[in-house]
Amino acid sequence: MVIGDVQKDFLLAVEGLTVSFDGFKAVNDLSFYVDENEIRVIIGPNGAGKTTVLDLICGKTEATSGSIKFRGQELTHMTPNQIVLAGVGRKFQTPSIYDDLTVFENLEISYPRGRTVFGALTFKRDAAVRERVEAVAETIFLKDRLHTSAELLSHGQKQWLEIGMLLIQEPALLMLDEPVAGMSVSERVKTAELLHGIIKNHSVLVIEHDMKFVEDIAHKVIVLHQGRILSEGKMDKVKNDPKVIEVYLGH
Amino acid sequence: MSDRNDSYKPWGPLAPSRRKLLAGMAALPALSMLPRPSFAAAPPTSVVNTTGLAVTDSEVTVGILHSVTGTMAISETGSVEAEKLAIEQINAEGGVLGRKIKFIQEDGASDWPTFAEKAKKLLVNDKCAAVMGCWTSASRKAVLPVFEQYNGMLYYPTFYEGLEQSKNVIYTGQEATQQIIAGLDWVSKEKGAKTFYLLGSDYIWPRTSNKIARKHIENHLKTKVVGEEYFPLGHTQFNSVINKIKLTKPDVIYAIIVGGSNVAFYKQLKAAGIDLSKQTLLTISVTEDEIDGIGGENIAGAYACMKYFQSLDNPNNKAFVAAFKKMWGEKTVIGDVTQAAYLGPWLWKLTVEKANSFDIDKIAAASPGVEFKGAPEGYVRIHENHHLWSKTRVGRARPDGQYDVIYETKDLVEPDPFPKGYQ
Amino acid sequence: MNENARLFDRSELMALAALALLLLVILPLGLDVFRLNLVAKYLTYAFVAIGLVLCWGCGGILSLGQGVFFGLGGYCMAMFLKLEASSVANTKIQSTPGIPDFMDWNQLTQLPFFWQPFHSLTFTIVAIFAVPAIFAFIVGAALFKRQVGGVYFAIITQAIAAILTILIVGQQGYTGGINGITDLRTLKGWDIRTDQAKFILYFVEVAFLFATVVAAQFVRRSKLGRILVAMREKEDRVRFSGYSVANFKIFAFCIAAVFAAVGGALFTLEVGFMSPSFVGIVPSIEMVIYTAVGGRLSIFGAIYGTLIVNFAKTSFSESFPQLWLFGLGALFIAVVLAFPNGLAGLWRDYVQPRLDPLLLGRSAAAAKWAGRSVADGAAAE
Amino acid sequence: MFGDYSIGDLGAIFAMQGFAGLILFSVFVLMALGLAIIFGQMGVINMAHGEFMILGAYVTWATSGFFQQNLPALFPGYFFVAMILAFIAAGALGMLVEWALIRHLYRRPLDTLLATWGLSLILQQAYRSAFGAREVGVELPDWMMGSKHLTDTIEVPINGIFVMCLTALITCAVAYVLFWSRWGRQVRAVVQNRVMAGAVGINTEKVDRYTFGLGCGIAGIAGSAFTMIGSTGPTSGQLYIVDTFMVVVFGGAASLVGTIASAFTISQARSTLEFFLSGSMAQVLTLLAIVGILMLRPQGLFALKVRK
Repeated sequence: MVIGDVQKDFLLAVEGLTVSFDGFKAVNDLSFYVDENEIRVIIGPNGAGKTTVLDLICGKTEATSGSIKFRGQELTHMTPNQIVLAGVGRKFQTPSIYDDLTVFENLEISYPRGRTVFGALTFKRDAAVRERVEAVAETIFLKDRLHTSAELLSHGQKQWLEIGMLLIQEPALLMLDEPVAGMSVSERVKTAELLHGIIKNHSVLVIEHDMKFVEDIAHKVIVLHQGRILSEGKMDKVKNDPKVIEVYLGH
Repeated sequence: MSDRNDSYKPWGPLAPSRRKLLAGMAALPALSMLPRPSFAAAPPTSVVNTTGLAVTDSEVTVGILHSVTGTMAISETGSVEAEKLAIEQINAEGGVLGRKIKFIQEDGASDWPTFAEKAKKLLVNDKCAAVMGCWTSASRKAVLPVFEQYNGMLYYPTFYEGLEQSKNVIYTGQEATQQIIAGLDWVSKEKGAKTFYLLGSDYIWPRTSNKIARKHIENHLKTKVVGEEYFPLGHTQFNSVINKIKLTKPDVIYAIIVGGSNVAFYKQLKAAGIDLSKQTLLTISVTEDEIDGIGGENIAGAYACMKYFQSLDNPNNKAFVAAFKKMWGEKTVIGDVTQAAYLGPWLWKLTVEKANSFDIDKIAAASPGVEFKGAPEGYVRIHENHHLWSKTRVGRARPDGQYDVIYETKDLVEPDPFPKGYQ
Repeated sequence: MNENARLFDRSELMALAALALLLLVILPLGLDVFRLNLVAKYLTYAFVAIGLVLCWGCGGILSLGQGVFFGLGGYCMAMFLKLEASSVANTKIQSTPGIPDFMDWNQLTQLPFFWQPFHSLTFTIVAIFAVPAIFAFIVGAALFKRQVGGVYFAIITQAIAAILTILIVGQQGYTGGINGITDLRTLKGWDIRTDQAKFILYFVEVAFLFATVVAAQFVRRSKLGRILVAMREKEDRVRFSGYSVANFKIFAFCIAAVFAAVGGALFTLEVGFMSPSFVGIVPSIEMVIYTAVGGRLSIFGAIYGTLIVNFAKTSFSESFPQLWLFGLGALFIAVVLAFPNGLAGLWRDYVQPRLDPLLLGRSAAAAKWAGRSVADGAAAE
Repeated sequence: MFGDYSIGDLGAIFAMQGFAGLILFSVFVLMALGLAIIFGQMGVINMAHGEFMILGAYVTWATSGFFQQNLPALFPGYFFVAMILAFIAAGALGMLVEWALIRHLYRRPLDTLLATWGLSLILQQAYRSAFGAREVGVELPDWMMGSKHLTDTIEVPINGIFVMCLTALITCAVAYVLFWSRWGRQVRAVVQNRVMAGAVGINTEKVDRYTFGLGCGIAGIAGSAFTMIGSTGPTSGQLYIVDTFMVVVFGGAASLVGTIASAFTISQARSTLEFFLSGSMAQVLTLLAIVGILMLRPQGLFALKVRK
């Protein structure tokens, strides 16, 4: 079920992707394509394989078979850090930041310079770094907390910080795993605003449960169920798909 | 020259109450007036101590340096006990050159650098006139440069691999050839042994001893070694080698296994159906001390070859065993090394009296030829090479953990730490 | 907020000065040569402890095999010194003069090939750094590239320590066996056994120690240091921020190995011998204890921890040999349970807040504590 | 090396060598089982495992002394009593340790390793103070020593058979407890999702305590059994540490089958190598091989592949 023009250069092309854990196929023959500047949302019930798909793309889990092409580059045999260098950034489900470091240092670590051992040893915190970190901090509403220990941030702020850590990497594809989970209403509004700002010049792959939020941002939606695509397309179409209603939205 | 060393604690054992302190001071002159057996008056300190050792008119300090903690504490406890007994007995007889022996005990903690550190302390800080100590070869090797550099005197009690000789050490245990050759000759003659299987823990003493044994077996007895094996210290699984022994059926199993491995080895040997009343096993590493842990019933029938057994039947030994048990308890057993450790203070006393001086150089020079007739093992004499002339004996293990002495060499065996033809 | 530019911040500079005062003035003046030599021996372990601060404290990589590297460095040094001590003149009673005594006892008649280069001091010095670094690189590369970490890494390093000990003990013709390499005398003709030499060596060692402290501090202050901390906390996050986590771990492990090796080499010089009893599991874990007691995150804490535990061991084990192990065990449990940041943590939490007002004046101290960033806090721990 | 022997001899030797390997296998399983439960189910590294084994050995020694003194008629059977007592003693101590020490450290596995090392030092010194520095000899009833003649050349040590039966029995019991009993289900529930298990009404603290106790108790039985083949002294426990850990890690910590398979592999490799090489080299080579294989397959032999 190929959607769109086959000839077109996709940003991300996933084809026949399968992974099995001791015989259990968490992701089963999955294919989908993401365009440049597209916002794609993956939804589905628990255990549908959503997070596993992100794991596969960013190299955390090795695929059993299938291919993942990013701008024509095959990702399945690359190490996680090579994938990042290729331009894929990923945010984890639970906020994954460094509690013992300050906000500034958290962001600085993601700054795309000095990523080798000796690069890191000789890394200098120069004006360019500082400006960039401050700019990103402003975007994620943490400008006045730059020198606070990350562990003192609220849950929502931690989520923003991790998003900021992705932004500073300047990835071509952002993958976000439940970016608004566990946020208060006001934080959620702010996050939506943040994401809307970001996605203007990024391609984004999002996992989210919050339907309101999904409707707000999604260009296209994929519904996963038991490792397979149940339905795919615009939110309106998916929302009215009887199969989807049965396994997911109906609950 | 100072007569008092800061580290002295002449009042040490007395309680700090004023009355007792006074009593102690009053007792001191009386102490020096105790009867002394062989000489009328103690020679003046300035004569017998020209190098600044810790010798006063009434006291002389020696060091005891063994492990009382760590893995070696098991083995070294007996040596400490024997040395303390000897010192007490010497003091009861009036001391050395009219001076009471006071000892400073240091713990080597089963750690070789600690031995070196403590040896240096005993020599440099405490100025000990002699040190009784060390057990393993490694600890002796660690302290040897210290004794040579600071010119101290070490009395080393353990049977060991030889290949060493020092002005600053008296070796009161047997070196390898003394212990090994007589035993092999005996087993070859008495048992008609033709084939030998050599076993050992994997370190220098068993390896060197087995090397000497192999040379003797092959070159002198013209018989055969059918296997030679080493196990890491602390090894507990011997089934494979026991199978190999069953396969090769040697006339003699020659075992130099030490420490906890012994227990595993003899228990597994017995469990595998090797009956030591039929299969000859000769060991040079299992003393009565080790049998305590192995269990007499597991090793009964094995032969051990060394210079001393607790069951030795002579008046010296009877008195020694009785005194030892009186001091350290009825249940203690006395092994070869314990007895050798007991010789240390006595040999030193005899040498000092022969030299009429505590000076290390004079003791080192006077040592050769010093005789000790009261040794539990019988008469011993110090050789020019600072080892002891001693008899070698073969004992057979009884189920109660003692040995029956069944053979002893007719004459004293000459110590030969650098044996020609065995290197 | 320009802490990146300076290698040591104010409180660390004070700690450095205090340490220099202690090691360079107080101890040499207050102790006789014998005690000073003891301090020198303890300080050699401090090199290992500093390495563990980087590798374990910052990077979260617990190695239970640091004794291996201590031993490798020590053996390299010992091989050189032994060859010098085994001149033909010194060894003429041997059947093969000119080779180390233990080789002669084991019927070797010529020097094994891997001993040959150790005639050269230059080679030896290079080897002290290179051999452990290469070994650590191989072990680290094999394990970290496959994402073996945490407990598994600890157990495997422990097994490596066991293997190396058995090998050294078993191959006594080449290594001196359980006795080790003993009776080392001179370094390029300079007798290292005299009191004067010990005195000089002590200062040489302290110089090395400060060099190591500076090197370790440089690593910690660099972005690499922060990445190590980040890795300890959220390894995946670092990986998916574009870093090869394995390479950073290998680096931390290698540098800890090199520090340990320098300590080992100095140990050989100070004590005059090297033996497999420093390679095994027990000494390796003891070295971790020093670090834990001092504070696993603090370079200075590690040095003090090493000194204090060793002093306690020496004096306590003399007076109460029975109680010593109870004390050590309890100390260890207490540190892990109640004071995970060790002495340095106690100092930071209880002593320094009281000390600062005295030293800095009240207002300055208050300002300092109010504006104190956590990065500073972590660094000063 | 086989030139001089008849086929029959060789057959007998290979049979006995195989049997020696099986005994070693049983010993490894006994040693590793308790540790595998604690490590696999709780993620705790118990460096004091060897000391728990030695506790079992000392209990056996004390029981044997008690029977000799007071109940000489029942002496042949004392060993069974001793094993039960060893289990209880080591298990009780284990639960105490869990309560006092381990439960504070579940989030810090590396720290459990250090804390239990401290514990092992304390236990060693406690044994030394209580039982003396020397090794104690445990006297065994006669029926347990000696061997059974199968043919003229093949002899099988009885204590070897005993250890093998004991191992089989304990393995089955552990498997039953972990996989079929209600309690075992609780343990596995806690392992998989502590919060959820707590939420559905499982007392996770109690489960932890009993799991740790069970692991230590099995170590106690192992120690009791080892009095038949090894030594009992304050520091004997340390001899077993490296081997035990290697068995557990090599097997893939979370898996009971893995532990058994790894014990089998290592024991067979070791005993075969020992036959052709010296004991030292056999041990070095086996350890090297394990480290090498772990580098290639870090998750161990039988780890499940799951989403981390």
